Amino acid sequence: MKGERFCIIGKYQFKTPFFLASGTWGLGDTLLNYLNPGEIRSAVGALITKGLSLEPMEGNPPPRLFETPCGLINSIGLENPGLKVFLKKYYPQLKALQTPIIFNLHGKSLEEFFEMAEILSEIEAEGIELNISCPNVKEGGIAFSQKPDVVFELVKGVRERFKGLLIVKLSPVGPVFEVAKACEEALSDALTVANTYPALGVYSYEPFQVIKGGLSGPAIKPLTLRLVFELSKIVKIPLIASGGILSGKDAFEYFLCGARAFQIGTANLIDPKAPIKICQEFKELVEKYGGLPDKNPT
Amino acid sequence: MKGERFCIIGKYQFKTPFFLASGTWGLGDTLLNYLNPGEIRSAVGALITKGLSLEPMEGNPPPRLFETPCGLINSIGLENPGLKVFLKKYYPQLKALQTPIIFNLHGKSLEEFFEMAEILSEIEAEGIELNISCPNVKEGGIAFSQKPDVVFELVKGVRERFKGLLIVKLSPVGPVFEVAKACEEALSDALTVANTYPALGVYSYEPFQVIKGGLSGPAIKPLTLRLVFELSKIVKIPLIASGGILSGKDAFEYFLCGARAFQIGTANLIDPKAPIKICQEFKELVEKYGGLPDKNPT
Amino acid sequence: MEKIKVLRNLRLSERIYLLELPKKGSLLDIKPGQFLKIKLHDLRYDPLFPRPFTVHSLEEGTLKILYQVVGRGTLALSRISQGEEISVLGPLGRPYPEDLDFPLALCAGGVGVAGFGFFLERLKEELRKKTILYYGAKTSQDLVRLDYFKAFGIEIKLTTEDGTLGEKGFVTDLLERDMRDGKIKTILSCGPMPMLKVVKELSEKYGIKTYLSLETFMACGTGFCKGCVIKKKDGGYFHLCEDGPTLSAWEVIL
Amino acid sequence: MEKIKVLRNLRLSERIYLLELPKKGSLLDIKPGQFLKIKLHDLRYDPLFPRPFTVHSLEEGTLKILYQVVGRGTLALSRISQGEEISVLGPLGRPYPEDLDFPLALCAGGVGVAGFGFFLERLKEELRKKTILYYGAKTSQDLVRLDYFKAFGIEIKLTTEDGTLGEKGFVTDLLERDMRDGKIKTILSCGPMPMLKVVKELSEKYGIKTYLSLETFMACGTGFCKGCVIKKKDGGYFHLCEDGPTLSAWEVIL
Ligand SMILES: Cc1cc2nc3c(=O)[nH]c(=O)nc-3n(C[C@H](O)[C@H](O)[C@H](O)COP(=O)(O)OP(=O)(O)OC[C@H]3O[C@@H](n4cnc5c(N)ncnc54)[C@H](O)[C@@H]3O)c2cc1C
Ligand SMILES: Cc1cc2nc3c(=O)[nH]c(=O)nc-3n(C[C@H](O)[C@H](O)[C@H](O)COP(=O)(O)OP(=O)(O)OC[C@H]3O[C@@H](n4cnc5c(N)ncnc54)[C@H](O)[C@@H]3O)c2cc1C
Ligand SMILES: Cc1cc2nc3c(=O)[nH]c(=O)nc-3n(C[C@H](O)[C@H](O)[C@H](O)COP(=O)(O)O)c2cc1C
Ligand SMILES: Cc1cc2nc3c(=O)[nH]c(=O)nc-3n(C[C@H](O)[C@H](O)[C@H](O)COP(=O)(O)O)c2cc1C
Ligand code: FES
Ligand code: FES
Repeated sequence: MKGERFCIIGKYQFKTPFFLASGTWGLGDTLLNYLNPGEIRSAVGALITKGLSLEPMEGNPPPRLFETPCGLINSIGLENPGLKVFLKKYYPQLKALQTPIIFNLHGKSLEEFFEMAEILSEIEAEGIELNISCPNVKEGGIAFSQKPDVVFELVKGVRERFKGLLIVKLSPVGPVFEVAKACEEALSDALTVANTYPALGVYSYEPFQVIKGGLSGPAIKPLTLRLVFELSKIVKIPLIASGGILSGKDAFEYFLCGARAFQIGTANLIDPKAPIKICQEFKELVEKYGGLPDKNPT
Repeated sequence: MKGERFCIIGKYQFKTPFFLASGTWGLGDTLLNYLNPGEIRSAVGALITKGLSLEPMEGNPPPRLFETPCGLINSIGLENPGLKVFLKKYYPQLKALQTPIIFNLHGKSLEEFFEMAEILSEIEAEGIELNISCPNVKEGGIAFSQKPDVVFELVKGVRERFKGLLIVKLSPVGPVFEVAKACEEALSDALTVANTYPALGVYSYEPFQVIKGGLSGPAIKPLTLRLVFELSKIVKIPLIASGGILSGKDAFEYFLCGARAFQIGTANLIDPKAPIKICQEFKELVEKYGGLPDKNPT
Repeated sequence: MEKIKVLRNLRLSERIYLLELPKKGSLLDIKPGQFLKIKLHDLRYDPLFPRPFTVHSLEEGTLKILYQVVGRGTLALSRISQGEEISVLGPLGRPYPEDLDFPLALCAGGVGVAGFGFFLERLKEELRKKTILYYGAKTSQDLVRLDYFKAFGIEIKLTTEDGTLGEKGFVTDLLERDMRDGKIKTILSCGPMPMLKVVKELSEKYGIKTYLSLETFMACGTGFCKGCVIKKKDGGYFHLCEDGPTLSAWEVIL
Repeated sequence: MEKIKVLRNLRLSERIYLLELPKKGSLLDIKPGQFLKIKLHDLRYDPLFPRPFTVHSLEEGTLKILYQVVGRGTLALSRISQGEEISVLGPLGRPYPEDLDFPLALCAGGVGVAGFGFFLERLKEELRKKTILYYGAKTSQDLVRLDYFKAFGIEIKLTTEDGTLGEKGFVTDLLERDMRDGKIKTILSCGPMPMLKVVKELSEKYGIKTYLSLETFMACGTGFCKGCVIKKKDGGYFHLCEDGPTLSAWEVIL
């Protein structure tokens, strides 16, 4: 591969540009049942934790999932044991994998985000991904993404408290471009483009019942591909693609559109070995095209 | 069917709630090769013309189409012969079908929209659908949808000039809810929810070439379903659903979410007999559930 | 997931099929009550997710899945021919619980009977004698694999809703009669949700230990997505793919 | 679309298949050069659109489609068995043009040969004698249906890129030789785009009337979507499904 530059983000270097997306590999306790440490080290550049909040969250009542044509609506509602329990119970095992761990954080307020940033600063965590885009919780979540000035405050505040890798995960809806610029100005190291799309599934007709949640998977790839393409012209910080990456070809297309790393999300749910397959296919494509072609947007 | 109320829009009544969506049945000249007049009259409530502009438009260079997982990106670029030629060359045949014709209009400026509204007022056209949401043209199109105040001016101006059925076709991106409210305030009779989603497909890697266009089909149904659901709580005027309706079940779900009529778009491309099939399936569902259930959002 | 060649895909009745796969790799470790997920190999993304299926039998060198065509995924599976490759992942989930007291009632609705085959294959001969299979379906042709089940030498009680085979009515009616008579110590039940709700009610009414093999849509089956939740009686949720698919009837809210 | 039962789906080589359908309904009106679109019936939305195929033959009471597996849609089609239902719509597009002067060169690359079968079936005996089929492929096994084509009694010139059958090289090399010699009055060509570009160049160079059967992705095939455009030399666009698929080489920009 013509220089592995593409998996450098800020001052951080990753062994591969493939990160496991938040919420799509559990809390880590069952990961090793399906991928061995060697596989993880060779295919996975970083592990992005399930969205963690200051206090434990029980998550939403069922149904939490709804399959759509080539997509998945999820409404997990950020079920998680809370940052502190996570650090005690799950983090040690994950650290042993010698693969960078990025903490996906969800706060109901700026203060909660700041408190978590301080905790993570203390333990010298490697990275934070700010989740300002979860469509499945009432407070915080996607509401943040609608206000570029609030996002600016948030990122600036976290930046002051946390010196490691700082990523903001954008919502694909709302004033995306303005929010992206606000993140860049507030010195975010990179942007994840993007979280799931607000969606709805009708799961019962009589009585009429719906599931509201976020859409992921191949269905959304053309939408997120366009966001990456447009954002790469607007901001200079690296973009991490997240949306419907199921094959090396998908990642390659995101690369061509300007992404420098790739998150594997829904693909992990379909097949826990997906990261290995995708990483391999990507390498083959890079070889086939004789190195990564220069970006040449039209 | 328990009252056919659902296919009344404003003061207009339609034989069925199924309309053929703009741009998905050509200009009308080849329609009768695939559907006979009897089929059209029995299954189709209204025919919404291809997007028409004041002057003829050549449309975009190829490629104009890109298939995605369960979706289609199109970048036709509003190829059309212009309103005047359409009225002379295509309209007479369509009128003979005795099915309401709704003119889908695209203007580069408010003035262009107003001029077309005047022309259609003169010939006493039955309806107009304002296309303020085409993602495939440089001027006008989706740019309008980003500014609720401009949309208000537009709809008000057209309303003043045109007394027939006035529908605004929303873009699914941008400040959708604000734009919808602006349309309602400016006395639009109904809203079409929604046009295609801005999307991108990579069609060549070496050289890197992309197609930017609008995504339609089953992939977007969960997204537009959610828009209809949310909008039905915000505006009182009827909503016409457009997005991934391929079966009677799809239409039924849109109905449950608050839509009162349904546009068949991509489905026509797959099978020109789709309207008949969808209309029939819908009727069977209505019968199965013993009439249309009352809406009961959760 | 592991690629595997289909040995046979047999149509047993209008909608019920028997899929035979070679026993190999991680599939050899599977235990009764656990499940696999199966995906077709055809470059197509709809349906997007593999479908979960209980192991029906692991005798005779083959692994058998008993399945019913209900939608896109199972329809596509039903069209797979011998020799074609599919992908499987498993074992997933937990085996049936071990604290079963006998006499044991296996209560199945429709293809819910699938997992009981494998269970009986591994059950000791003397315990089989204290096991009764209650097996109900809409109509006689949906009562499949009867010879196979008879060969275990267990007592079998059949019901059909239309009375075309066995007793006419619901399988839970038959079960309740025997519960009332105190004939049963534990119930293991699998079938459609309305049936399981009745079984749960009965188990509470008669105070008989009962386990239910439940279903939800599963995106991952591996504990990754946290989507397959079933409400716990005392708050919180079970994740069916990790904690189940078989749960104590008394601990869940259906 | 019309439902129709597959009579046979025969594998001719590694990637090339012959699909046989009963001749019925609107399919009886089809003319050489026109096409059908075909969709599978399996509740699955990926791929979303039917795929277009030229009619290869309409002899012997059956309609035959000669197709190559290149992606999801054709892979799925290749797995259809006898007796299964598919949906077809047609005839679509325009027949081959009528102003063909003879000697006529049919120049085919790979499965581009498909439509020429039906064309020859309908061609008058005396004109067949003045028709030469140039048929090239990568390797010998991709040159299919040779006996069928030989039975027309026409002159056939084969090429393979690896030299395993016929002359080694590109089919257009052979064609150019005969064009240069003034042996040919009209060319009808179908095959991959790079080949068609060469044919177009040659036709301009030697001033020989040439028609190309072109391909684009087609969403509708019925003139509804306006997506299948090919640039016209003098401005504007052809819609390939309505104006084509066979267009004059001199009128298009490829
Ligand atoms: C642990 C486990 C083990 C299982 N073991 C077996 C087994 O051994 N054998 C077996 O046959 N099955 C088994 N199942 C069930 C099996 O997994 C499902 O039948 C299968 O996933 C269905 O997939 P499908 O694509 O065919 O149907 P889908 O297309 O997913 O549809 C499933 C059903 O839901 C209905 N449906 C879908 N959407 C809606 C909607 N919006 N509103 C109303 N209804 C809707 C469909 O009509 C259909 O009836 C098991 C399930 C689990 C969780
Ligand atoms: C009028 C007409 C008549 C035809 N007649 C015949 C016929 O008689 N016989 C026949 O075999 N074919 C014929 N074709 C071609 C046939 O329709 C196509 O081969 C078929 O539609 C392919 O569908 P698919 O789903 O198998 O492939 P797809 O999955 O649609 O892929 C098609 C090809 O494009 C490539 N591809 C897809 N996306 C990309 C991308 N982003 N970048 C690079 N490459 C990509 C794929 O790898 C593959 O090679 C005809 C086409 C037309 C328009
Ligand atoms: C079941 C599920 C749970 C998720 N949980 C989180 C989460 O906790 N935090 C977050 O930022 N994103 C979450 N996501 C979003 C994914 O990380 C990813 O950004 C998104 O699914 C799009 O990528 P994909 O199409 O590859 O899945 C979740 C997605 C799924 C499907
Ligand atoms: C090929 C194509 C052309 C279209 N042209 C127009 C148009 O001219 N004007 C317009 O308002 N919408 C146009 N649309 C949008 C459709 O009318 C419809 O709103 C959209 O495709 C979503 O519905 P669907 O998923 O059912 O196709 C077009 C869509 C397609 C696929
Ligand atoms: S199905 Fe994903 S956690 Fe159970
Ligand atoms: S494919 Fe739609 S107009 Fe030709």
